[in-house]
Amino acid sequence: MSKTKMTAWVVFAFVIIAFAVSVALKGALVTVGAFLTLFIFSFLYKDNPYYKFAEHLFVGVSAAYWMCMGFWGTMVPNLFGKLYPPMVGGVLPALKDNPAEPFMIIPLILGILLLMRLAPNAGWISRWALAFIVGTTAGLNLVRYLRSDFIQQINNTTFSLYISSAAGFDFGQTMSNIVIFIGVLCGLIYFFFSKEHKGAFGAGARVGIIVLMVTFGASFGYTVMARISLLVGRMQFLFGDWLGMIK
Amino acid sequence: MKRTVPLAITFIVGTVLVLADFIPHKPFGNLGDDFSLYFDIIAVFAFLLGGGNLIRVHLTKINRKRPDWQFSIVTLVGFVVMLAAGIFKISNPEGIQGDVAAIGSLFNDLYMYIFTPLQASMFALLAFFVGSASYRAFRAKNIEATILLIAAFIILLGRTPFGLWLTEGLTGDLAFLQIPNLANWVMDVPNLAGQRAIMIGIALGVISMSLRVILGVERTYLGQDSD
Amino acid sequence: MANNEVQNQSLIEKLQLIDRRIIFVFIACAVVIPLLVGATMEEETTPIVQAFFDYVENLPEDSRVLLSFDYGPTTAPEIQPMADAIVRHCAERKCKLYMMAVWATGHNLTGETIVNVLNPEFPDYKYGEEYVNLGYKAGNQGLIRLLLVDFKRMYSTDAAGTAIDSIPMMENINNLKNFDLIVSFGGGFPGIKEWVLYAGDPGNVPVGGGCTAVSAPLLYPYYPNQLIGLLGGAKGAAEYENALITAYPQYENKRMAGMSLMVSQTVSHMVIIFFIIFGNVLYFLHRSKQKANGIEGGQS
Amino acid sequence: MKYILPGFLVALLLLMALSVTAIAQEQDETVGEDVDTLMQPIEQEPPPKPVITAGEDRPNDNGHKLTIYWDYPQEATGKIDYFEVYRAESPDGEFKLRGTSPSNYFEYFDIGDSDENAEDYLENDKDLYYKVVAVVEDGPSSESDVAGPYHAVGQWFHTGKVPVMIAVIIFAMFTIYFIQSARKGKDLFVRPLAGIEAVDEAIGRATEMGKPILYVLGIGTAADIATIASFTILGRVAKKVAEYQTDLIVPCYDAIVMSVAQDVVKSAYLEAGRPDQYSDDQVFFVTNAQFAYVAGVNGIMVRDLPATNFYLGYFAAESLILAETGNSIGAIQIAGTDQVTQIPFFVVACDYTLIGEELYAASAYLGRDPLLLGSLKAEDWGKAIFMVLLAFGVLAVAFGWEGFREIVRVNL
Repeated sequence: MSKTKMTAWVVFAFVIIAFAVSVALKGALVTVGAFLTLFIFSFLYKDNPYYKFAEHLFVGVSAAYWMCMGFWGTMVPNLFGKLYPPMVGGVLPALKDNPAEPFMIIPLILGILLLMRLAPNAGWISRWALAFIVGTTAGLNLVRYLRSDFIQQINNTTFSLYISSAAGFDFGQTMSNIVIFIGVLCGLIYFFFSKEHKGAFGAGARVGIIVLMVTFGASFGYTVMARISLLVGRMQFLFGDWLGMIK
Repeated sequence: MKRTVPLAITFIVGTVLVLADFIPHKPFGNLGDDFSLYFDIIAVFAFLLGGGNLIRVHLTKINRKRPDWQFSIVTLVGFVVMLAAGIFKISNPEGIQGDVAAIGSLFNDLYMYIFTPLQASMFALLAFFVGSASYRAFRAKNIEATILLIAAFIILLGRTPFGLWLTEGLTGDLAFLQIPNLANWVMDVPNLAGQRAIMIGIALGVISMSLRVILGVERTYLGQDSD
Repeated sequence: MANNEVQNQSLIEKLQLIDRRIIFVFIACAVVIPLLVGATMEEETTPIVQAFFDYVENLPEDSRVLLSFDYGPTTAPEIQPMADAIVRHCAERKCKLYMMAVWATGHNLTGETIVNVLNPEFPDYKYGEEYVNLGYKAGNQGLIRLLLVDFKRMYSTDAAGTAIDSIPMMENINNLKNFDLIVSFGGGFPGIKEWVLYAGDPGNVPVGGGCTAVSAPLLYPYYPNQLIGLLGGAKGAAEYENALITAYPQYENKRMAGMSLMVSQTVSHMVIIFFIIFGNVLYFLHRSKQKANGIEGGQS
Repeated sequence: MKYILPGFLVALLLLMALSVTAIAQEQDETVGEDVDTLMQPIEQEPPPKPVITAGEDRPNDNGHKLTIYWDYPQEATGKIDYFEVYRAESPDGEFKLRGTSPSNYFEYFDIGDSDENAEDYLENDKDLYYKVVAVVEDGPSSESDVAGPYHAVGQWFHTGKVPVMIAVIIFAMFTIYFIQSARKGKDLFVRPLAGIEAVDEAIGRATEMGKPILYVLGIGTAADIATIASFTILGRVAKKVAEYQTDLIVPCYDAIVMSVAQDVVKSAYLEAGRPDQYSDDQVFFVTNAQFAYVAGVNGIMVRDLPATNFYLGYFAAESLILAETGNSIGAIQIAGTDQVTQIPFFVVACDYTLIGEELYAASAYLGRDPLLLGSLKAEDWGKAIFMVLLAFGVLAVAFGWEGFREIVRVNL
């Protein structure tokens, strides 16, 4: 047996023993959670069989989780329950007496069309369902974005550049408003595709890039905190709930 | 036929939904919500495709003894156990009529003690990666990178008592230069301007993309007439 | 990279290519050591938090406080300390606590506060008389709007399924206007903003909130007209805890989650700042050395 | 001609409504008198009566909703606890409690259900009568006269959305115009985008190194515009990959996205003349849980060691986990997303990032399809219009014309 293989077996034996001891001392539930946490964290060192185990388990469990949620949360109440309520009477008695909604046949047909791609020669028909989905998205988004992100943003950015308060001219606020106004304009210039970034236009685009860089740096720095608290939460679980070293 | 019908469906559905947005009257007013509900249902049918594909991928891996095939067994076992627990509502305190994720059911236990710790741990990896990414990327290599670095640095410093301590001497008219104040200003002013410019660009992109899809100019998602 | 190349590298070059695992170790230590040592950081209470504290402090005995747990496990480390501190404070003031959630994930977290804070620290608090857990209801802002009109239509039972009319403390609750204070924990959607817009403003009920540091800036504009106060992130929680300790010295030796989270966050920020400075110093040393050697523009 | 019958019906309805109202008021008056004479002397003075002033249909909706307004003496608001609002289908019918309103709030928004079968259904165009009670919890309350009939009506056009309507028309016209002129062969300039230019180089590098290419479509569904944009880019990338005979791995988060991606890649291989090289194993489903998906993709990265990673589509918090893992294996990374919060992480950790709108533009760039390029021109015009409106708006505000902001407001 090679040396690396030996080490691997020693580590494996150690993990098994530690797991058994932990189950005996702390109970199975918290132990499972703690070991899975450690397995995931071990990825930071390098890829290893323990991470592989956690990863593969996670993939399997999560895929089934969403299938079940989709089945009981959407398929049963919203499709069967609306199409033919008596059918779900056994599992959702509350819906039994609702009137049927015949229009729900549309998603049923589209869903079946989608599954047709499993059939060898009728795969193309699944595109009808897809066309429906994409058409819906396009139609909804077209108006929604125009409304809330385009027109509403004009409204939000239309403010006075000259601010005076009770104490007189407010230099700080005026500067801030000017920076926002110019920042938005130059940021937009950067996004022009069909005009070369040259001359005055190019200068505007340069300012635009600078504004974007400030945005990216600031957003990044700002998020660090939230990410750290996630880790604190995990560490509290490991050292507090599991090892009992906190408090 | 294979290509025209889908394009026609997209065109009709898209146009009707655009118009429906301006008509509150029945049945148009609810059309957007109705179609979104249809989409949710179709998505559940797609879960069957996904689950089937998952099983196929991992069975192939096991069959052909590809590298790490043993772990595919873990995936399949996890999948099947969770699926059975959920679909048959195993050990659900209220039986088959209970909520699928009712407390005390096997499904909820698997969720609470396997799914949740795994998810939280993956999420927590981010704390480490923000560290390594900022070490590598925040270098004053050129003007853009320097600005990125300065903005991030001000915000980070503004979050620690260090920031205040360094600049406590600046009072009166210069108080706005105190790092915590500066950090707030960077967040509220240039950051806002940049975000807004990006948002407007995205809005225009979405609008244009949606029009292209409705008009049938953008059609890669439908594939070619290959089969 | 071939081996001999590595050997030819100067110390500066080697340091510049520092293994990221070293950074990982530093960050892990920055988080874990303060937790284990039990270090806490006192935060001077700012007006926006003090206003919240004072409001609760001045509530008469038996005031009715509605606490809505509108967050999930991922933001719990930041928000749970606030919920704990405010529940403690309300219990000290002998308020009646009505707990609910407009987030499905909030239900389990309500349980955590009850089990970890309320039951052990206030054993006299009786379920159904001094506190009740109403659980989660779907409907987002629509739910809030309905509660403003008719509370019991949506909550016909509590979380455990007990009929609402058999719970003594629910007797005089007809709608949200019967509460003396509404507190929402969580800055997502639906959250504090929806409570202000759909309950606080139309019903004229005071609303206070606690949210993650990331969402706090979006909510500051509501203070002081529409929000009596706001706790933002670990800092907000630590400030509230500080105010609590000042007013109730018996908590002086109690471990306060917000104050210790604050230490972990601050130390981690310091570590990241240190590495950014370190990286840049190395980068400039490297560049000036390259310039001296006549190599221009080399970047590793 | 065709208006005669409906006109007649409306007139008839109006007549009926008027007569019913008249009768109702008469009855009400008599009832009121009865009550007055029967009223016994009481210890506590009842508060003043509210007076219902109007019951209006809420504009711009599908009906089923009404707002009731009433007057109440300001000085008396302190004496009462709250108002209760009742509704009936006829003046002397059964009045049902609809809800309450705070004592200082003189209107009530009656929201009925639009579903015919719901308990709370409020029928459109039906006569409805209201009364408002000023409630004193421990004393006598006083009740307003019955008012009505009021109607809830569904509208055929949302007047608050006029600016949106105009904008939709303008954009559609621009897009169609520029697509048409592109079709006629007019040459359109587009400035270079670094992220796009790098695509060829990145694929070439993977080929040289004999390593695969990883294409991540993000965690969006097929209904996200970012995902649709990513499909088009995937098509171009897959075609190049097929020409270079490199391996392509596309792990998917959503099953519909997977099936579309399979079609797209298959078509691209066919177009490149190598249909035999395609296999469904290249484009596969991982799982549709955010972090489980990341765990899986991370695993693929560290085991298959791709030389080039594409992250194009919708991304959330997982963006940095992917980008940092990709960086640790030394891959060239090209990213793009329309999620504003995630762009900074990609900018920091990837070699090239398509920022927001650039992701959508990328499909046009890669294909050099004149029709798609034409629509980019229309986008630029949209930006120009935005900038002009913004400048105009700031000037308008500076000269004290607040009306401009009202024009660009969407009333929902």
